[in-house]
Amino acid sequence: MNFSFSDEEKAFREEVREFLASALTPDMKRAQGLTPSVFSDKEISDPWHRALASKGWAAPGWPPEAGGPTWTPAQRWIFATECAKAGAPSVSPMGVAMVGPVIIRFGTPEQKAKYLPRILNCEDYWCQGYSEPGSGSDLASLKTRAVRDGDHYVINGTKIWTTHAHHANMMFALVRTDDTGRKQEGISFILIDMTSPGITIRPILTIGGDHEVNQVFFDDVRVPVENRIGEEGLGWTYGKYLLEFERGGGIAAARLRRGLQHVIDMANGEAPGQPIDDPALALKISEIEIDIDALELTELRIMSALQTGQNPGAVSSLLKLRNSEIKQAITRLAVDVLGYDALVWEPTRPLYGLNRATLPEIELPVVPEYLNSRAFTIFGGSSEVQRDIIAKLMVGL
Amino acid sequence: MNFSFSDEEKAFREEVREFLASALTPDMKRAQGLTPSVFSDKEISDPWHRALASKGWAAPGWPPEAGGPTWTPAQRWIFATECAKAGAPSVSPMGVAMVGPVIIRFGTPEQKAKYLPRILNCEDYWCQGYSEPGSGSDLASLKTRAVRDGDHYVINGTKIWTTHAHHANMMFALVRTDDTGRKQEGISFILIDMTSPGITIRPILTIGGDHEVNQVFFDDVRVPVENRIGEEGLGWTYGKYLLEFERGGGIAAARLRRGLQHVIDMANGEAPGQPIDDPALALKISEIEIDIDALELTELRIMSALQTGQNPGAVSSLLKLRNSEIKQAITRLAVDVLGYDALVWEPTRPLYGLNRATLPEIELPVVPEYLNSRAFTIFGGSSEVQRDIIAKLMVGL
Amino acid sequence: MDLTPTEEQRLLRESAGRFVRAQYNADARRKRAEAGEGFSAATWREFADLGWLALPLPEAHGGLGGGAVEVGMLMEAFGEGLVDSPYVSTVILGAGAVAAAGSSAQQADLLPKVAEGALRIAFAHSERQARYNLADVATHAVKDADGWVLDGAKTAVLDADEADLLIVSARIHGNRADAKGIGLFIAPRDAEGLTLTTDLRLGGGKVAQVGLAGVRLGADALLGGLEDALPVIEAVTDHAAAALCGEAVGMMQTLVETTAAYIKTREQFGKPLSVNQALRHRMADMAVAVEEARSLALRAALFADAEPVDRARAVSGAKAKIGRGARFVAEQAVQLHGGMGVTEELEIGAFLKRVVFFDAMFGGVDHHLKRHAALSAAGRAA
Amino acid sequence: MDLTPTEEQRLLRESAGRFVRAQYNADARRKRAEAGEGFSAATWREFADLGWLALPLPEAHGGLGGGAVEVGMLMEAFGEGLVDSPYVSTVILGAGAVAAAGSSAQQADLLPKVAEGALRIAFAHSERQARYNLADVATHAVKDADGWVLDGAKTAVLDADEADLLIVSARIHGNRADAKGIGLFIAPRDAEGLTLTTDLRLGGGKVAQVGLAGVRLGADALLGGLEDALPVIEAVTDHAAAALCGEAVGMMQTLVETTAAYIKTREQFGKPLSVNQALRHRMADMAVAVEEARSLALRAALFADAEPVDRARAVSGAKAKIGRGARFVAEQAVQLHGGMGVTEELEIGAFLKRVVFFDAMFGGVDHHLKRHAALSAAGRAA
Repeated sequence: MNFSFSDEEKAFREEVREFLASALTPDMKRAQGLTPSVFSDKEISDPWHRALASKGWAAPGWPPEAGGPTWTPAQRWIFATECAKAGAPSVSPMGVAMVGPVIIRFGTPEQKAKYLPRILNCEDYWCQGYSEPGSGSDLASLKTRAVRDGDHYVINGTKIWTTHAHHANMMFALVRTDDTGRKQEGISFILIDMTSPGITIRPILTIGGDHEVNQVFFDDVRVPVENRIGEEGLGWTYGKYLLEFERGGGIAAARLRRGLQHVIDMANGEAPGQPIDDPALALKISEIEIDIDALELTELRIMSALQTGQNPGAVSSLLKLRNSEIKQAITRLAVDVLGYDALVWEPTRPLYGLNRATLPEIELPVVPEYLNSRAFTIFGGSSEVQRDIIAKLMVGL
Repeated sequence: MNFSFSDEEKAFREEVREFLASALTPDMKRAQGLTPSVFSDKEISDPWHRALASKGWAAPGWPPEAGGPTWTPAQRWIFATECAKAGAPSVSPMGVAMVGPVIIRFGTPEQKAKYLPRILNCEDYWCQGYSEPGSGSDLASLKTRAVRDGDHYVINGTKIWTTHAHHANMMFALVRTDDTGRKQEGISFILIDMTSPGITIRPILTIGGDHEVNQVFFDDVRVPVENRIGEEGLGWTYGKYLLEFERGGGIAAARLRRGLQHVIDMANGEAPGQPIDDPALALKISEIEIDIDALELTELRIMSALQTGQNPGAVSSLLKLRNSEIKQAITRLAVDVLGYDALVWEPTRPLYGLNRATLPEIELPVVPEYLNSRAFTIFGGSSEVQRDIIAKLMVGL
Repeated sequence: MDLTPTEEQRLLRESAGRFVRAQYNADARRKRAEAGEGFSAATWREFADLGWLALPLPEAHGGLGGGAVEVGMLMEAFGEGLVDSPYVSTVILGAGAVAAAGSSAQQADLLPKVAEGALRIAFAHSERQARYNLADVATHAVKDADGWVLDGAKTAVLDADEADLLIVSARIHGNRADAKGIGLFIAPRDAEGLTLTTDLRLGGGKVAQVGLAGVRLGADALLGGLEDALPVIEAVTDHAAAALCGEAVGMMQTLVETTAAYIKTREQFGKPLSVNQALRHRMADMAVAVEEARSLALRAALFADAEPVDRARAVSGAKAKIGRGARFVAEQAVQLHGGMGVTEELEIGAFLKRVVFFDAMFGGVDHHLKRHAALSAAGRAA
Repeated sequence: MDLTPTEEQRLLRESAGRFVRAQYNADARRKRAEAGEGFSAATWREFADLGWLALPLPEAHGGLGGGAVEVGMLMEAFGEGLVDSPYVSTVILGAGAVAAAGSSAQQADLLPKVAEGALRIAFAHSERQARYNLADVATHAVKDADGWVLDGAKTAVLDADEADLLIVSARIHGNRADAKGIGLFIAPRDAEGLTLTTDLRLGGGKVAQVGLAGVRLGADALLGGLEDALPVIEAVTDHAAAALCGEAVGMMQTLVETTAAYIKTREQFGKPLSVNQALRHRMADMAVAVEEARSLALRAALFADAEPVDRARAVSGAKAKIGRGARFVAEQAVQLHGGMGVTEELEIGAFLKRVVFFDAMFGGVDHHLKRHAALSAAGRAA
């Protein structure tokens, strides 16, 4: 057991820090800091994605032949942690972290050759077509149909909660190609060009006032059969593979710590709520800091297990659950520190485009972020689903 | 709407206070204060019961013909509240509050004539034979059998959690007289003389170290058929009627307030944990005090509804749930105030019989009471059962 | 002792409920929000016609002499429908201050107009540095031969943009957080040197920061001629907090009902969500929170005219526990609505925002717990 | 960075687990309790033979030079079986103080005996009025020509009745809560004027109040000749708290496993209790609490030899959160066991008692949160 990084790891950390010092511009940091939504806007994440790509760091989880940097688990942890500490935007996960691994694992050589470089270099912007209005946690009940017509599928139906559909030129989707068997069977995994005729996008505003998600309608949308991943009817398998990536969570402590620091910074300033020398606030900050310490050490334990080739067990639900709960605790505390400034509702978006507002800039994202953060315990497997999984896999119930 | 007591009510309150000032001796108060178990010991509750009986106040809920004082709901509230404030023992509920109402409602004239005066005057001491080792919340699954043999039932089986069986000379019990139909059918309600041959009692110590409950074994115990209440096979109906009384809860705020005052008194003294001027303790006391305020006003709302002939609705589960949770919060806080004195485990019982102990007398019951109070959310319908009921009756789920 | 409503109270509560259900459904609220209009003058006149504006005002000046209990009932109905009216700012805070501290002339001048719906008054007291300490007033008022001159800044002034008058607190003498030496001044909204920075308010309505730069007021602008108005400020603030507690109860009630209806009908895996015991138990806890809030809001109202320390303890107790309970209910209502809960498509989010407003107004849970403990300290000493 | 155990650590953990499972089942514990016997001398010798007593002691004096991580692993195994040994009092506190502050002669004299199992040492530091403030020492030591004279009283001294020596803190100079001027003294348990009032300890073992009335000790009784021993007291106390955190993790683990087994098999209404989603979710939260406790206990051990402020923050963070988590797990284990949970018939209650002991020892949740916040204040200032 060794609680410090090796010389190689320290050298890598230094390299990451140097890269961040030069590539992460003050404008990027400001824009990310003023982003109250869950995902970074495309106009924030794209430049950062390109900067990473130019360094060969855009796709940490990919194998070398696909353009991944072949990092150890420790390096991935260091990279994510340093990026979070520095306040870097997040790269849109739909390409690199979601559809990318599916194409790498299940795609044809042609699909790999076509899509992976465009993901890596930020030429395509992807969105995810999984949820439907009636499906909720019961994803397999999806109804959007793809009917074979020659060498095309003709797609009809609707997807909801589609993050950044209004930015995306590509969607990966689960569609129903057969409804005669079990509902999990007869689902296929398909890649859809978002510029295809017959697609309409309806924005859905979040309670924080942000346009992040959408409903997407398909009206006789024709998609070439070659856009199907793997076999027809096995889409559920591919989709689950991807969800495991989505739920992984993994390296969140550093980002939470930055969020808590934002609360501390506000409490040191003029925000008219609880000041930093309020003992009750100090205790709450400590509670959250300790929660983050626990999460971070759990992450490091998992990272160590991966590093030594061991299976860390069924911990991704635990990480997701605690990350989302701690995030919500931080945003709630931030609202307490705002005091009466929480009453001011700024509807303009993006916030980083505002030239002047009644509130100091440091306070601007707080209330929208609190509101939007309610989604953390709902999307990507609600906390209720996570508790079901934990009871089953960790407690054996 | 009127938030003060009427002149008549105030006069009654004065009468209660005067009675308490004369009838409640310092020894009774001390013994009750040093009682860490849920029920008062027989040697504490009996003298108090007799004092009340001599005043005609032993059975507040009984009709006048049975010897009840014909109080209004407000008078009952005032009486219970003043008794709690004064630190009076509780009267054993198994007779007056449990089997009494059943006999009054469903008993024969002979049963009424035989048992009610003996309950009222504290001549009989009752215990309740409902739960069995296998039954838990599923009470109707009980297996203790009563087989008819001439003008007797012959009883075989076992009951558990029998409070004060070791003090009681009578038991009211649910026994199975038929197992051919639904499990709720075929249960009969029967009165058992505890001195009958074939009864053995096994003490069960609580985690607080108290002998309060027992397991009772029946080995060919013969009970006259005239000891059956109502019809054979309808015992479940009578038993449920009684449980509604048990769950009522009703007037708990004053007793909780006295418990909180005990914590405050300790925190004003030499207990080596959190002192009264610790701001964190002050906030916790306030939180609990506000919880009690809410419970008290809910009790008063219900009392007002009863007083004006209205139906207060399905609130008894709410009162039971909150009363038990607040009680546990108080006992937990008391342990915090004890600090290092919580380490000292005093095994002697009764505590009021101790002449000297390492701990100051005010601290003696704290840890046993904390431990025993875990039972509050388990017995008389667990908190889980109460939440099931609240969801059903108050939310309509 | 009888906490059941009188016949009169019952009728008030029912008529308010009917009005709100008819006029404050989600569609109407959305339309008003999209039109960007403030509170409708027509509705305000209807409030006046229904007697609601006169409700707590003294009978001597066109009021009905109702108490905090009646106000609480009205507010509960408002909460059920998320009514975004300037009722609290004008009637409870503004007119409440006039009724509590105004001279006979000031009362006779202003209160009947409020009761008729002809005058709106905003209450400009809080300052940023005060952090909810009601005695912390840096705005100062200097008297000269012509009257008063006010300089300073106020925050979190509700509905100032549509008010005719502002009641402005200012320090006449003493240091910044002294209990003594604070006056309340009647200032026209369009007084020279008085500037408003108005924003949308979280959960509905508007909120303003008020700048005061050499604002000249007449010698008679000082409310009741009173130079020690802190007790008045504390009283009207407690009354307003109690009123908001009543409103919060109504909001919580609607959230529980809406959420229960949702999980009973929304199906997943072929069954309604309500088959999940974890959700049913959550809703049981939400229902318990509503009942506790109902009791404490009523308790705060019942203590509204008690001794100041008893009033303050009752109000702070209610504000703290309802603040926490309302947050729990609203957040869980969002959670149980799943994805739909975190959009502006449902009303749930609007309720959550109003709950956050409620919690921030006059101080949050920690502030009121601390105030409760401080007010209780003497009683707990050995 | 590698937080997986080394081969050596793995073997230690496994052998401890085996030992505890074999010797510390419920029946054995109950028999010992009923026999009223203290900790068995034979088992203590076995501890010595297994190298556990030597584990954290310096190699120069018969120790194995292990660290807090190894101690934590041992303690976790102890916790799983609710071992009630004087390990913490003798090895971590008593011998720990000697190892940290003793002169070479004192170390050479005492530590090998501890490692061999031939000497037990209790640590008498806490005083009633201190309320967990480690600097608050009223017991005083006066030097004269013959050595030292100690007067005062100590509380919560673990396992003093079977100890050969006590390490007693006493104030040599300064005022009651001064950081400076505290010494640690080696006192034979049978020293004249030293009295023990011994009680059963909540959760197993014994606890004593120690009276010191003119206790005469030699001039060489002062540990390491050190007159400013507070940093040593803080360090060994933090080490002991970290060790108890490890033990608590083991207890929590057993409670979760036992409770899971119970609700899977106990039937009600013809189905196992585990069909209730509310219970499954409760158990999920309990399992999460165990994992968080495991991480924080390890973290406290990893920081055991860091800079004092970092060590103290890590330990207080762990103590606070594990204190809360262990209470939650133990109370819910009782709850989910229903009626059986609140009797002495099952072991669940014994675990709950030990959890209360854990929480009270060295200060509870509030104390350690406050300490964490105070230690963090400088880093949070603007």
